[in-house]
Amino acid sequence: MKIRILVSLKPSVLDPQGQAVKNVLHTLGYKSVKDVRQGKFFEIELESLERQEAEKLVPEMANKVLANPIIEKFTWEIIEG
Amino acid sequence: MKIRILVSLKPSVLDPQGQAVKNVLHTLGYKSVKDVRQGKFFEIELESLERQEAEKLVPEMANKVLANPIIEKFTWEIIEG
Amino acid sequence: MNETMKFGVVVFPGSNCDFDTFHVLQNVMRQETVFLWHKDSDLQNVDCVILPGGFSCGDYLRSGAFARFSPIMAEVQKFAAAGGLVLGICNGFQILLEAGLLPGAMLRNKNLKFICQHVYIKIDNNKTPFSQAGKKNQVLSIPIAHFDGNYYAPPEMLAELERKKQIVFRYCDENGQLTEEANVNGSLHHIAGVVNEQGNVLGMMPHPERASEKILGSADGQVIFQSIIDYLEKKTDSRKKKAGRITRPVVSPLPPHIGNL
Amino acid sequence: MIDDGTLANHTLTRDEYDLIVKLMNREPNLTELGIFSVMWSEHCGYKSSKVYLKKFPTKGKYLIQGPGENAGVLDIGDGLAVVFKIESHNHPSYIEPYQGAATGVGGILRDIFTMGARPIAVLDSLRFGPLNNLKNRSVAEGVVSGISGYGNSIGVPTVGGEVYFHDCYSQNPLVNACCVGLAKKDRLFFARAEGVGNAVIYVGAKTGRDGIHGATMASAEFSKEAEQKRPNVQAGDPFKEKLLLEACLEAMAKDLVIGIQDMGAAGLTCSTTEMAAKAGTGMEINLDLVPQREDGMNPYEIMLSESQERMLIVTGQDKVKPLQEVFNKWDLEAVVIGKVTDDGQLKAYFHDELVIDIPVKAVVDLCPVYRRPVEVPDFMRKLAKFKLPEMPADLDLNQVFLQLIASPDIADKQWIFRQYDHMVQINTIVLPGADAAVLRLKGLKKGLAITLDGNSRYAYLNPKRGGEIAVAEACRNLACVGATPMGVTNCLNFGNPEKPEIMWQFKEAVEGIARACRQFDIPVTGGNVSLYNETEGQAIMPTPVLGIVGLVDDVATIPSAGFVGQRETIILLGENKEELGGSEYLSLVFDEEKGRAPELDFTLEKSVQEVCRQAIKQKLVRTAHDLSEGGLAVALAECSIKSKKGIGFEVKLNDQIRTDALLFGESQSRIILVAKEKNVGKILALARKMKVKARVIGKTGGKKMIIWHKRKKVIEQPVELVRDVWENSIPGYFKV
Ligand SMILES: Nc1ncnc2c1ncn2[C@@H]1O[C@H](COP(=O)(O)OP(=O)(O)O)[C@@H](O)[C@H]1O
Ligand SMILES: [Mg+2]
Repeated sequence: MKIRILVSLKPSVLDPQGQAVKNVLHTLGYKSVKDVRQGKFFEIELESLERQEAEKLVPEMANKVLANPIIEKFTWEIIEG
Repeated sequence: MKIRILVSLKPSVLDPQGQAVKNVLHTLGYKSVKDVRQGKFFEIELESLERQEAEKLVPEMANKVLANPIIEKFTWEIIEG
Repeated sequence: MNETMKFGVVVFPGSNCDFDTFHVLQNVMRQETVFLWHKDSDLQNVDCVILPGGFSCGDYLRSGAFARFSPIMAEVQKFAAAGGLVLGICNGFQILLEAGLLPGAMLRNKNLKFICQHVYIKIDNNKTPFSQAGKKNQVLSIPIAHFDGNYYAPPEMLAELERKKQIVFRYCDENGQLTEEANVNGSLHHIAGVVNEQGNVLGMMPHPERASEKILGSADGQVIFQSIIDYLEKKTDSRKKKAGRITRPVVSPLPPHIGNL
Repeated sequence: MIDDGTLANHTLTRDEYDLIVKLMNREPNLTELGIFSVMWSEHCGYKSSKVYLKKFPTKGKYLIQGPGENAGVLDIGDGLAVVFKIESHNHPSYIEPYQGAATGVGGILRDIFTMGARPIAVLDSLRFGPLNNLKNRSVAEGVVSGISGYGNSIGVPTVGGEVYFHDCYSQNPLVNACCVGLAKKDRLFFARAEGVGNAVIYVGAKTGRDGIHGATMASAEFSKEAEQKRPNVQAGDPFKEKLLLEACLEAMAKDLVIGIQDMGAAGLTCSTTEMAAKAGTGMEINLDLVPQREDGMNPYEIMLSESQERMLIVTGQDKVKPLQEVFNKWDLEAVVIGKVTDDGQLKAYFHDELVIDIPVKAVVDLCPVYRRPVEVPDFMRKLAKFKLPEMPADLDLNQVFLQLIASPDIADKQWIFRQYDHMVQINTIVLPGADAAVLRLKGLKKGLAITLDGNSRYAYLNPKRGGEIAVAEACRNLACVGATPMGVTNCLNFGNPEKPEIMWQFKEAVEGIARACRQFDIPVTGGNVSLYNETEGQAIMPTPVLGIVGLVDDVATIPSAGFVGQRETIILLGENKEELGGSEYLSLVFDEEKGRAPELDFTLEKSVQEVCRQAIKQKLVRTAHDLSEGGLAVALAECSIKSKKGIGFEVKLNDQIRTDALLFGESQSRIILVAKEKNVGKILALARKMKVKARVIGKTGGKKMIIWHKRKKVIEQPVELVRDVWENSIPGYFKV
């Protein structure tokens, strides 16, 4: 099974990286860009796992390692299998 | 319209970050983790745009600013509107 | 019971200020100092644990995110819980945050660049074991070198930190003013260093070990190390009043960083 | 058989191919051809440059190891040795600025620690196109963050370097990285596969398909199809390298290493053949045992991969286990992949089949050497005919002064070096921004001074003089911190050597460098040649970059680069001549890059430097700064800007030359010394003794920079304003 976890800064935390990207896009003339938020994602291949197990495991991994709950939030989805 | 662009290293390019995440997950006992690739994503809010226009614009922005086509690849999707 | 005072510098793979910290403690402050390997689970009876700067475990994901899972960190947790002194410098601070030993988190510097330069910080609380050798509001010149030093805490947490006087150092200008410009990385409330509620765990982004010898441009960093030494000395002294002078290790003339240890 | 297309892809000529067949006594297979191709590439084989490099002096008082090893080595006493080398990573940095620059740093670091030295400093010499162009900015931004990303994490301070901007680098940026290491003199390691039967061990990262043919790429011009070369770019992992560094040094300290070589350009190919060739042995390896990152790699790919963070070690069979223990401690692989043999062949097996069987000597030592045709370029005649434009009567010198201060070539480079950790290892006592970086040696009185220097405008106008001046100026920078030059490394960045004009520039520059090194009595201990820096037929200006290491006897005597106190006396060593050829002023104000490069009198240059050094040793000097781009006015301004308190100056001059030449001319062999009143006499006496023209030109003090010429106030600017212009110029380009 392949899952994808998206981790990004909480809305309450300023995202200067997203801002910088927005500025560059504006400079290049992409005026329709209204807002940019940046995050990181992980595509994880999991061996022989039931959906249920994954539903327990993934949030655990995310909370423990992949995201820092003080500043970040995450979402995840199954993308294969 | 809100879109999401996922940028990650091409499969042949060394991804030390993904490797490192995998190792830590293993150390923590998540043995079912077979492989991890890491990437970054951008959520962009676009003002009053037709789907068609977006289909032209987004890949252009991605190639020019968000991804380095030499070592990275990207995919994108509309997530709202 | 300890015969003499002993410092331990933890070496994670990727630590790169471990030798520097060791050098200052042993050769400048003249204290017995040992390295503690991250895979070990023995703190070798040290009186103070220092987590040095660097890029522990590559610092992939988030700075300090992986190092906290090293075996030695479980011991550091216990040590801290028992009141032992723990100092995290730069990456060490980030590790303490990730490990939950200190409150808050680090964001990327506001200019999105690595910043290496001398900065000024002022002592906001000189009642901690890490700052007692300094005066309240004393301005210190100490360099920083980091990518993720933009301190963040949610509003309630921040208020709590202020109320409990846990903010030990703040970025300021030469005259101690908290100007916007002086806060180079964008930290909330200019925070450069915080202590835990109990007062025995401190994290700071500036590198006192880089400012402990005149020839490096500033010796202000000694205030931090001297504070710890004074604090520990007093503790030991009260235990064994008549033990006499604390023995000092012999200083090797050659730098410890040639060849390997 | 092997057709022309295949040969062209391997940048080998038919003649070279015939030679290969002769040396092998048979036709090579494709993998073997690939091996010859990289090893005989310009980058590894030095086929165009070798005949000239021989002219460098390679003997000297401090020398332990000259050219021919991974890095040069100098004896600095107290049982210590300095190991240093410079390397270019130009092509990869244009294709992928971040990774290109990062792996450039990674590569030069390995060259240093492979010799048993701990890297203690990195310096970088950079050339970009003008910053008013977005693409140039993004290359500059990527390169700087690449260097910072790699150097910072591995914990080696980037203590200095240089950067210039010119349109000739828009399509061909230059990224040269220099590394300095410290070793115990009696514990140096060499790239030799000694001892038949000894184990050959692969350590470090796994091999992937990255960077295949990187060396050949660095040996060809760029074209529109450069895009296609992109997959050749390698990605680096500084964390791996840090582990590799610690593991290697630990293994060496435990005496577990006999020979060792980094895998840089041409990877496994280069390390196996060179180590065997240098020891006069052979090697047998099993490619199936090479740790691989990707599936289905073939022998060609495994041999030619330029994956980073790998080394090859030769050691006794009895040391294999303890060696592996050290590497495992650092979470690294150490795999025996073969053994040393006595037949002078490199033999490699893959899936039980012998796939490579070539004489190492042929690969390493018998690369054809060319004496390519040379010819003075046509444009030289035009350049020489040039007459200085009249100084316009209405020229506002104050305006010109500020314009020069704002030129990115002269302005503050903090935007760059603030991104570099330049203090880690706590040895850096003269930080970036001064004439030379100085490192203390813990526990000792003495220290090391290091500088990188090159001025391509002079080299363009007169390649020989350009080479000479680069050496002289580097030595002058060292003199300003009181250091005595000990040894040289150099990176020669030029265009396509198959063009006779380029080859001429190269030959001249090398002769200039060689002559200057002889004059200063310092050996060249190594370096690097980067040719084919051309895009679509447009070559860069010749850019020789010199890296020179010097010894400071007592680090306590080092003067400051900025003014220290009020009312101190400013002394000028050397002479102001009416020389404007190749100056920043001429280029900026008149848009001319013509005329004659400044003259250089070695006797005078050496004396000026000696006076400076002596005065510093005798603790007479408060501030020392050499004159270079922008001339006297800019040098004085820099002293003022770099004074902590913004101390101004007032200088009065009466030279009988045009005012613009006096203020902004770039005559060589000049240094500003600042001293307390009571020491002025002593300095002037020193100068007299060494027949150096020296005079008091003014005093420090006030909040303004003031220069008089023949009783006319020609410059008057507030220090604050000048500093502001200087500090904000480069960052200004990067504000979105
Ligand atoms: N410009 C130069 N001046 C002197 N020696 C040089 C120069 N360029 C290369 N060399 C020497 O030639 C040898 C081979 O260089 P190179 O192939 O770049 O080594 P490496 O593979 O370690 O990078 C080295 O000893 C190097 O110092
Ligand atoms: Mg090498």
